Amino acid sequence: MARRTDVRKPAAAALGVDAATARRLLADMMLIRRFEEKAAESYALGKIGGFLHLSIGEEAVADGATSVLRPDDYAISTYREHGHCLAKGSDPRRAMAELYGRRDGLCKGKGGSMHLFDRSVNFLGGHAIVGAHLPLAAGVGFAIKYQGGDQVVVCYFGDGAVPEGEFHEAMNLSALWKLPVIWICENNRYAMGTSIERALAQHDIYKFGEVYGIPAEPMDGMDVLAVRTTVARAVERARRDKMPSLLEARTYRFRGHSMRDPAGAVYRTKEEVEREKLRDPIVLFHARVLETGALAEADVRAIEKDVNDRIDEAVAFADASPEPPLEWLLTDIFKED
Amino acid sequence: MARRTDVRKPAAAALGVDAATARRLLADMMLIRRFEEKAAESYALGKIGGFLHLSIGEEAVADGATSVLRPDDYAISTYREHGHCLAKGSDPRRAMAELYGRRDGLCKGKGGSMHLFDRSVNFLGGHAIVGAHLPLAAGVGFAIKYQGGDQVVVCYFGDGAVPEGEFHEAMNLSALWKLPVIWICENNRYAMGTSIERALAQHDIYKFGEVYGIPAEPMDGMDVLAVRTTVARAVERARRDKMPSLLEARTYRFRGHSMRDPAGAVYRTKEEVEREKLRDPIVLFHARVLETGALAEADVRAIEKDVNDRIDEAVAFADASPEPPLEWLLTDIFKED
Amino acid sequence: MAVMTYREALNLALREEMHRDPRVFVIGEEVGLYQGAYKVTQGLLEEFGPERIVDTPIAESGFTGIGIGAAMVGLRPVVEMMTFNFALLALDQIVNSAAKMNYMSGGQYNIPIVIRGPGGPAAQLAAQHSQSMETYFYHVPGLKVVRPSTPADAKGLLKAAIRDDNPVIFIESETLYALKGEVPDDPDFVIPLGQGIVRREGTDVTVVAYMGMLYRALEAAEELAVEGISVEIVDPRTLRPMDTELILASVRKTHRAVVVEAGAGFAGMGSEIAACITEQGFDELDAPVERVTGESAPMPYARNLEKAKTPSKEKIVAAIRRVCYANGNGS
Amino acid sequence: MAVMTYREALNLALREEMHRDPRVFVIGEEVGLYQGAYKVTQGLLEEFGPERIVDTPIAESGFTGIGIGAAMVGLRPVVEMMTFNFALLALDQIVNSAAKMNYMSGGQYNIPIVIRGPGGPAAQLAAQHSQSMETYFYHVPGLKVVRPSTPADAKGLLKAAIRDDNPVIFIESETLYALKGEVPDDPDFVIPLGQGIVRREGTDVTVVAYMGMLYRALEAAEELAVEGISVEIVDPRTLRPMDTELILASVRKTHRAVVVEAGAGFAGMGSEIAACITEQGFDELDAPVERVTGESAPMPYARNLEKAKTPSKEKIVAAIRRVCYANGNGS
Ligand SMILES: Cc1ncc(C[n+]2csc(CCOP(=O)(O)OP(=O)(O)O)c2C)c(N)n1
Ligand SMILES: Cc1ncc(C[n+]2csc(CCOP(=O)(O)OP(=O)(O)O)c2C)c(N)n1
Ligand SMILES: [Mg+2]
Ligand SMILES: [Mg+2]
Repeated sequence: MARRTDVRKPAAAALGVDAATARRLLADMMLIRRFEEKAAESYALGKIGGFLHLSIGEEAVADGATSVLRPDDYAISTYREHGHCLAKGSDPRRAMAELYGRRDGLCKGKGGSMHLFDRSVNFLGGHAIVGAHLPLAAGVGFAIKYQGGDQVVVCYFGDGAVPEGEFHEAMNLSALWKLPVIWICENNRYAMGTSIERALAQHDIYKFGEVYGIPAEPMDGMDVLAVRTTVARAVERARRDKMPSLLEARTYRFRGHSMRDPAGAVYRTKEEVEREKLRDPIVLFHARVLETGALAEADVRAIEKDVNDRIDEAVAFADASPEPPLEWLLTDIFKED
Repeated sequence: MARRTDVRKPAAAALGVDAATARRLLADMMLIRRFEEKAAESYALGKIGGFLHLSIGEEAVADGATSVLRPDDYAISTYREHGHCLAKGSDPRRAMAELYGRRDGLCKGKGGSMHLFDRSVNFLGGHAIVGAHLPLAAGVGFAIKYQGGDQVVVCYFGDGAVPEGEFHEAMNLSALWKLPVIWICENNRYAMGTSIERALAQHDIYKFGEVYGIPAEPMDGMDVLAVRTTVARAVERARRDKMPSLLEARTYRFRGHSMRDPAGAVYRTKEEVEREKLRDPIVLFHARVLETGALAEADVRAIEKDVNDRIDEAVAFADASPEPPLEWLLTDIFKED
Repeated sequence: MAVMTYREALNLALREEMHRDPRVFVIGEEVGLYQGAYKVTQGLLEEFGPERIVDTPIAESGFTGIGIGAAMVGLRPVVEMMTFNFALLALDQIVNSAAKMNYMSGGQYNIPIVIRGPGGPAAQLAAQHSQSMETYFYHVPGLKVVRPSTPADAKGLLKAAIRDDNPVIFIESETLYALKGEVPDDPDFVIPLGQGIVRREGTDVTVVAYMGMLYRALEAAEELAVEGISVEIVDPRTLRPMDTELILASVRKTHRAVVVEAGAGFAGMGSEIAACITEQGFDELDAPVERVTGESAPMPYARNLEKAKTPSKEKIVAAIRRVCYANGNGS
Repeated sequence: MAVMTYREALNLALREEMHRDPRVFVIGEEVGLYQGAYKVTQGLLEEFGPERIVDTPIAESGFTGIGIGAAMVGLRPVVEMMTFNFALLALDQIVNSAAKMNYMSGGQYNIPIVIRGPGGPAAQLAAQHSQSMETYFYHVPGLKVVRPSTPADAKGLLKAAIRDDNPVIFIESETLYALKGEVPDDPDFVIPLGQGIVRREGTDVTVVAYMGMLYRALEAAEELAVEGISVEIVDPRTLRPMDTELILASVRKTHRAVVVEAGAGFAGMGSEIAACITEQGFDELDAPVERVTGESAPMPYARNLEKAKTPSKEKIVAAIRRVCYANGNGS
């Protein structure tokens, strides 16, 4: 690898983050990746049912964005939310148990893969109606302002949500009322089998932000550090000035839309997928940390082992957790005082 | 009037339209105005019920736009549609009878002021859910293209519809699929009591068109000729290239939102209303046609008399028309084959 | 006790609850500067300021979602639908976000929200603006649905709704806003959701009715009293949870029942109440339960057709007579 | 007759009607290139081209409105909802535009549109993706609502729906797509909307059921046959207009009835059918009509809870036994 031997700058300067941060960023991306690989296995075994949407290839967005949030900041997402939930700090054991539909799951087994919620880390859920959680995020921003807080809320959504009316309503309201929301569009260029060219008259999604007069920019969603710095700027604006931002993370999903679209091959070419895999955010960041000397290969191996252990443990935990008791069918419909 | 004696150009050149056209434009605006003044009287008499929304002050938009349409072109509108319907060629007698809820009304008395429909002139209705008729208009554009026709559809809507999600969905779909729709936003700066500044993060509504890559421009909605020429360009683009346009007509409603908001005075100042009334499209055009010599004062008086007669006749017709028979409550729910 | 209009009672309930709990705010179209399309929020902007009385653009899904999102993190929004006809635009938010959030999250995120505004037949507002909307809500697990018929109920039930930790759909009526009645002053006067009330005692037949139909049923009862038919009238007040016990107790006394409903009948509230009475009170019934409902048509504009659309006093009287003279196979 | 799956029968119906009438087109998410999220439209893009098989972005209100607008001026759209759960986003268009247009316009603009896609419980799809959606539609004047239970019905009813001049809500089922059955070849085989069918003849009790619940009811009937209880099963096929006559004819024979419904029971289809049977067949009934319905909860994800949510064969059997052993006051 020519580049790796060529470049010999002091680690911190070259990477822009210290070793501890680099370690955490890498570990978190690997954790998400491993979690989902294992989830796919469990799905094949029939341990997980329904829809399972993997974010493999998109880990840098969740990881980079969350890395500049405070624990009391909020995040809210779609049905493809394992990564956002784990990055925000959820226990992988309870997340996996939720995918298994077990009583120790984050939502007592009632939510499943598409509806992870974790109040303990201010993760406001997985929402499965495309576009519907955007107004919710605006509401969280509204509440922060109402309560006089300085938190922010990050709202992840796909390119597929942009043609929905609620995208527009949420953009306008957040801009009009200056709500501390960081809109992060994970533009992986497909909504199921529909490419962005077939869905939108404007392919540069961030440009939709400009018309509302809010800061809007694209970012390389495969580069965890690029995401981190771009989101950091947006967080700063939101925290200080209650100014929302629309960030377009250019990313790609390596797998199909869900486990029921395993190849994802009808609507895109093998070549395209292979080409995109060269941008694998974990591989790239792994290379960068070594290249810059921020971490050594042994560090990475240690991280990997730790991640694998944690996920193995998560699977074991999920498997051991019992089914929810039948009475739970009729609890939690209302909060009883 | 200094200007009137100053300017002495040949009529046609100065006005940009011939005398016959000038006559029609003026007559149609006057007809709409008179129709609505009479409707307001009838409402006060209890002959008309429910909501009655007058477009007084906004006549130039309907008139100017329709003047460049063919009879086989379509128009679709909101609940404030008397003007659009009459301009499209509906019989004022049957329109008034509809407002009266009588059997000879355009819709047999079932629709009322907010729901005028007239198939005979391709007027696709008054729709009273803000924003909901925008997708319908896109559908009409879709059908024109599907059928290989070269008609266009004009869709009128208020500034109040712009914050609704359906506005965005309709813009995107019409731009994406190149549908022959002419979007005309009648920006009268208020949605009921909400000024545009309190409703939209972007006050130049036409700019919403730019982000979808469609031709978009503002126009003086109080100048019937400005509307006419701007819409003519859009019609040309739509007819030839199936290219939609977003036109923002800057206009003003002189009355309240509806007869239940007679003064319209809580949310805007008297001064503002008085100032806007100086832009009265009929007064302005009346002055222009005299000024340019296109019409003489006697012509205008003749038009006025004719208009008054037609509207008196419309009121008499409506008044004489019987109530719909009770059986009609249960007809037209379905079309029976 | 003070005498006030239904509208004033609602206004007072909002005012009291906003004073009581700083987390309560009002959001919707024209609720502030315009003082409410139907003036229910009159004066609130002045009293509580624009932070708590929030005027929105026309974006029902957007601002309802904002209410729900705010409720997730600790606020207690009152969302005004200018009229409930427009709630269809927000229905996904109401059904898929508000009603399910507590359940999907395994009890982590309850949604204390009230969605209120007028619904039901209104004078000559025609097909899109004059609809009985409760049908879209009462079927949905996770929602409570209130339809208050009097000024006192308007106040007591709205206060209960605001204090409830769950989503409550609160549908008022344009035609009742000017109705006057006695309203308790007690700032802690609340009427628990799920409690119906007997509006008129009687022995021969039970009539279930609410909102405008309640008043028509009361007139019908007066008329029939002259003939010696004694009508008991039950107003459920809350459609969900429904006070089934109260209705059944009345039917056990009268052995006959008529359910009146302004909306179209097919699979409406009347169907549920009729099915429920029959299921749980079959052996008590001396005649089949009759439903008197609006005709199954969109609402026409013409005055005479509109009048014929909604159950008249005459139709209610006729139905009561039928069940009273009828002998089912039980007697 | 050919044997094919429910999915193939739908596909064939679309194909035949598109060949028959050039005004028919299909529009929706993933109907073309992706061959349909559930493959109902497989092969149609290739056969009819992108002008008539129209892939849309995710904008339910937008593309449903496009369908309605196109129908106003002469086309006959078939709008696919990827699943009916998403139809809530288009409900305003369906209720306030499609269902009312002919009426509001005094008969000038009828809307020949079919809105179709899967609905009802689906395997572990949880609260937002596994709902019985018919309840939002069958109450609405101006809509017809179809729920076809077999491959033959799927074909015959879809063809009837496409040929109908009015808005038809056509709700399929993910769990039935792979079901096989005989389907007539005749390209003019249509089943008129509004005609139910007796799926199993019996003498002791009438069970009304459709879609997945029909098959559970059939199993229950088999089990009870062993005990000597003879169950007649009626499948309404069209929920609106409902074939009341067929149901009542069956009840006049059996004098007992059970209505089964996958969705939550409160004010559901079962309430309507129960109320209707009781109203029109009271003197024929030997026991109150029983409703067996889904539990009133959002759909949980966990397999065991999900199973408990929807009526089981056991629950249906128990209800049938109850009405059979019960003696109402009529016998
Ligand atoms: C309102 C709505 N319509 C359709 C669907 C079905 N659906 C689920 S995910 C999806 C594609 C979304 O694509 P995108 O927003 O780009 O997110 P990605 O899957 O790429 O992460 C669709 C159409 C849905 N869940 N909600
Ligand atoms: C979806 C919806 N929300 C609210 C209303 C109530 N409403 C009727 S007209 C109107 C204002 C619309 O303003 P605008 O679009 O600017 O049109 P204008 O009245 O100025 O012509 C409102 C809020 C409605 N009819 N539909
Ligand atoms: Mg995508
Ligand atoms: Mg306006």
